[in-house]
Amino acid sequence: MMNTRALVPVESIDELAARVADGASVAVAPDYSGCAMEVVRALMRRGARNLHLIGVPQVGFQGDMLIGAGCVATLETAALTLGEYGPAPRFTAAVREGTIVLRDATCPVIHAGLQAAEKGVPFMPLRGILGSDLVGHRNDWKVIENPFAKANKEDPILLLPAIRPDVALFHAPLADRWGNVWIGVRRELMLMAHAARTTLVSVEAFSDEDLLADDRLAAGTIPALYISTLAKAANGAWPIGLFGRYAPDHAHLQRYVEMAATASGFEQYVREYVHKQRVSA
Amino acid sequence: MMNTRALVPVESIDELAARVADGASVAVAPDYSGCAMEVVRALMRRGARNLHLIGVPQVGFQGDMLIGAGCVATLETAALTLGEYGPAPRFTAAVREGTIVLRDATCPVIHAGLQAAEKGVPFMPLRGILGSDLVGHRNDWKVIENPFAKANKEDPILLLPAIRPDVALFHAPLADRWGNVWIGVRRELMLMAHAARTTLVSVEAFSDEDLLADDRLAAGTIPALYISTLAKAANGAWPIGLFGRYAPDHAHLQRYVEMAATASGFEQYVREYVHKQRVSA
Amino acid sequence: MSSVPVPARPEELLIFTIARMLDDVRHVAVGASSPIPGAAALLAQTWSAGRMRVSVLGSEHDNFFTDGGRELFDCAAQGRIDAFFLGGGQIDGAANINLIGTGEYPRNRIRFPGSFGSAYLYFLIPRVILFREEHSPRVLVPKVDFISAPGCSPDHVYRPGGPYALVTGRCVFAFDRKHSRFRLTSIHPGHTVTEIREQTGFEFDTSSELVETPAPGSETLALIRGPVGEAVSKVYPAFAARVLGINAQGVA
Amino acid sequence: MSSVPVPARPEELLIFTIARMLDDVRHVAVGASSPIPGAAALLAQTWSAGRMRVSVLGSEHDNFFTDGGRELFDCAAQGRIDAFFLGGGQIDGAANINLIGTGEYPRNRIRFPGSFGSAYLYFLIPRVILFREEHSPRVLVPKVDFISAPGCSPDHVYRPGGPYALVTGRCVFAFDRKHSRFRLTSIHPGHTVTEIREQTGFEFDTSSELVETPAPGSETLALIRGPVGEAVSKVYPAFAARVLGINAQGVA
Repeated sequence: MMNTRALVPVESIDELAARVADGASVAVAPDYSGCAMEVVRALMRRGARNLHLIGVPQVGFQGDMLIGAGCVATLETAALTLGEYGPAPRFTAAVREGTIVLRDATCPVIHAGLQAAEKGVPFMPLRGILGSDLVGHRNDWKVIENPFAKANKEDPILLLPAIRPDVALFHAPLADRWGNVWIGVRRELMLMAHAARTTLVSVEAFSDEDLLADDRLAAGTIPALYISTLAKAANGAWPIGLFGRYAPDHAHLQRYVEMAATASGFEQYVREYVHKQRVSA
Repeated sequence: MMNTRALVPVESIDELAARVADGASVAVAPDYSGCAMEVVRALMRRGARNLHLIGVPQVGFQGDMLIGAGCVATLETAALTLGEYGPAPRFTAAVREGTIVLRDATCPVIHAGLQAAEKGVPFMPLRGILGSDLVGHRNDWKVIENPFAKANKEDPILLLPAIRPDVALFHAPLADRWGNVWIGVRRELMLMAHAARTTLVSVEAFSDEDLLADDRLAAGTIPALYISTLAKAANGAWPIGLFGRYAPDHAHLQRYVEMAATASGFEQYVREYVHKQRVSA
Repeated sequence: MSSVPVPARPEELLIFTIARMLDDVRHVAVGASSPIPGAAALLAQTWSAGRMRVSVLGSEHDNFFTDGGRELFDCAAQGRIDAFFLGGGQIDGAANINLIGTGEYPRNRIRFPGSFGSAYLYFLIPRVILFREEHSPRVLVPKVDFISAPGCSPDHVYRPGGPYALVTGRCVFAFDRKHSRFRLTSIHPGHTVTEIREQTGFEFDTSSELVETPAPGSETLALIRGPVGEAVSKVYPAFAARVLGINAQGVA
Repeated sequence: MSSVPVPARPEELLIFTIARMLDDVRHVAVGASSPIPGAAALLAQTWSAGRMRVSVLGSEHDNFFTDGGRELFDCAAQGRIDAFFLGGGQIDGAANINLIGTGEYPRNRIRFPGSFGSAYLYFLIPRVILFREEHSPRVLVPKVDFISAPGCSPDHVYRPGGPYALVTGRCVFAFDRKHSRFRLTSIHPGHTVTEIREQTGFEFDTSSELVETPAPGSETLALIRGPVGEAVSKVYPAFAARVLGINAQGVA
């Protein structure tokens, strides 16, 4: 049988991270989805700069860490939340100091913007939102009269521009050697891959079986067509946890929040868990 | 453990078909997806009238049969095709005689219209299509200038109205007793269910296992929330075939095309395979 | 089931109070970090004999969405979600909510996580219940510093949804959409109108039928501490253990 | 592999001809009922040493879409499909194609199935190869009765894609988008310019470098009848059996 599928390159975590150029817009998943924490640490080690970070539709520890490390110029998200761990210390500090540009959004705007990119259209309409102060602060959003409204009936509707990230970056439980990536019901990851120019994925493991050949697995699989580069990272979502695989490392996350309360504590965290980790890897 | 999910009623095929009111808009799948042929035959037996049939994005034998039986007033589709079996005889005759209203579309318009209904927005923009004679014949489509175009740059773009079918009707391999329906990679069926007011599904079989509890099955499952009523129909997509389960009955489909070449031959087909079949069931 | 019933705890009163607002609701969605509304939804579901659906967002349990992060929002826009809960770092008397921060945007004095889906869901879900346990002038302000989502919209704006009530640790306000004002309708046991006026930064009306918030009866308490509590413990284990004394393996 | 090579069959010439047009393409999509373009894509893929992707639509084999019927169209709009094939009940000299029917719409004299995705993909896929084996004045008309999809668009219309060539059973035309005209570039063995003029209903230019369509060499024929044929037989079993004498279990 011919090989009918082109291969996706598999690289080291640092090589994968090197594909995230300084200044790139980078879409990442929330803590309950697939977070490529090994790659995030590699970006912090490298000292990536001027990233435009996009939470799909929100972002958690990844955002706080990258902001703390000075990697982020712009944050576009519906929220930066550490959930039960309380206020995000480095984000809060950056907001207070004005060191990052905020493009506050609301969840469905991010999804709709990515769907516009997925469909190759310049914009997507969305109901609601009008009257939110978000609208006044987002000069890239437009309000038009609904062209399909009944004659003479006022019906303003918001149009959101397509969001086409330079990079979609996430972690997934499994890939096969053709480059197909299994994400199960976490389809915001598929949307990210469809919408982005480049999709970088770290995975827990590789399967020798074609994920698309099993109709149960295929239903939750992003085809290799959308995957630019893969890297293997067992436990790669640590300390956040990975859907269906492993839980968050509560003790470590608690420790992060405590250490990151101050700039110097955060620096110590980075030395201990971002730089040293690598030496031992 | 509490039952935390509301139940979806399971009815007979005829009861399910009775939920398709005369005059309803009914979205159906193409031959390569899930076709509820038992229900289609029940509609023909009942003599359903004035249906607005929507192919998602095209329709095959279901359309030819329903048109032949006089059930269809309007056909909205990107194509009515019997594939390798050649021209669709009852469709062709109805076009010649002018007995159905045609709302010719192109595939992505149907998908985008359903996505607009899925998102609860009145319209969806789409690239391409401009200059097709379809545009002139569809007075429900609108062309606007892209509000996101660069200043003074002409950039017309088509807006399509939402398609919200009264009924989504399809056949699927499996449901569970909570009403969740497995459709694998055939996600146009999920889109139909999201977009429609009522979703009627016939299934090959019922599972006692919760489809949403297995993360591989969940990825290809429509949650019960979107399913209005279920019916069991083993081999229910015959003679068309069902993805992943059974192949088309080529001999029978060939026989259909031959018999349906004339109005009287079609009537004989209906007597033999639509009415009699029921008596023996 | 607990063999020695104790009087309703404050959280149980809130659970019962919110659950009563979910009568006849077909589908309620609730956040994974909202244990009291979540428990209320599970209680109301029990009353409905299973006819009500409860979606717990971001949870692996009772989350039956299979179309990714966008599905909740699409589902709401389709009219398939009847009730939802929102909070707010600040809430004002016109039911505007602020999830962005205090002080001037973007360099807020105190920054909250962000608006999440509030600016959307508040418009599209018919019965949005505002819930905030802290009832103080810091939270309930005359005017929010940032409108993440407005309480009301002009008539011509498409808005099938909006605020229904505000439940706090001290009382319940109903929301009058026509006049864009809250109306105090019930006061939790042990609290007073005077105290509520002092602790509320916005003006509000008072119902002519102002009552004490009804406490759950022994039957309801048995439900909360029994089968509902078990369900709660699967979704909100920390809350169930701390408040209801139930661990995920069963009744403690 | 066939041990006694026979000269190229007409279908093999077409497969080879179309495959040569797919040089340097990263991803080609092809319909499940398009065996000759499909075989050409699989041949080109072999030449690419596996770097080229081939998506066979509506097939359970080599169809790696997992987002439902819309994915092909979204994928094209994202710029991830470089080449595609369209046919037409009628094709005119401006590369307009008609998949609706002859005579006046909507009560067409002869009704075709419908426009499918042509009105979209023709705009968005850079290299659309028109393929129609029947080369007659009935098919290649001066002006189509219905434009399912136009060959050209005004400059201000967003259109990264469009017609690249027209391959028939008699010859190959290249399409000149600037002048909106076909140019005869090669004639299949056994056919003549005069015959092509008679059988073509539209006007066309003739290349100054008009050649006979190159036939596949023995190496390519061995590929078509060997490993490519095996792959073809998995997707287009009836075609592989009838034309290449290969059944799905291997070489006949």
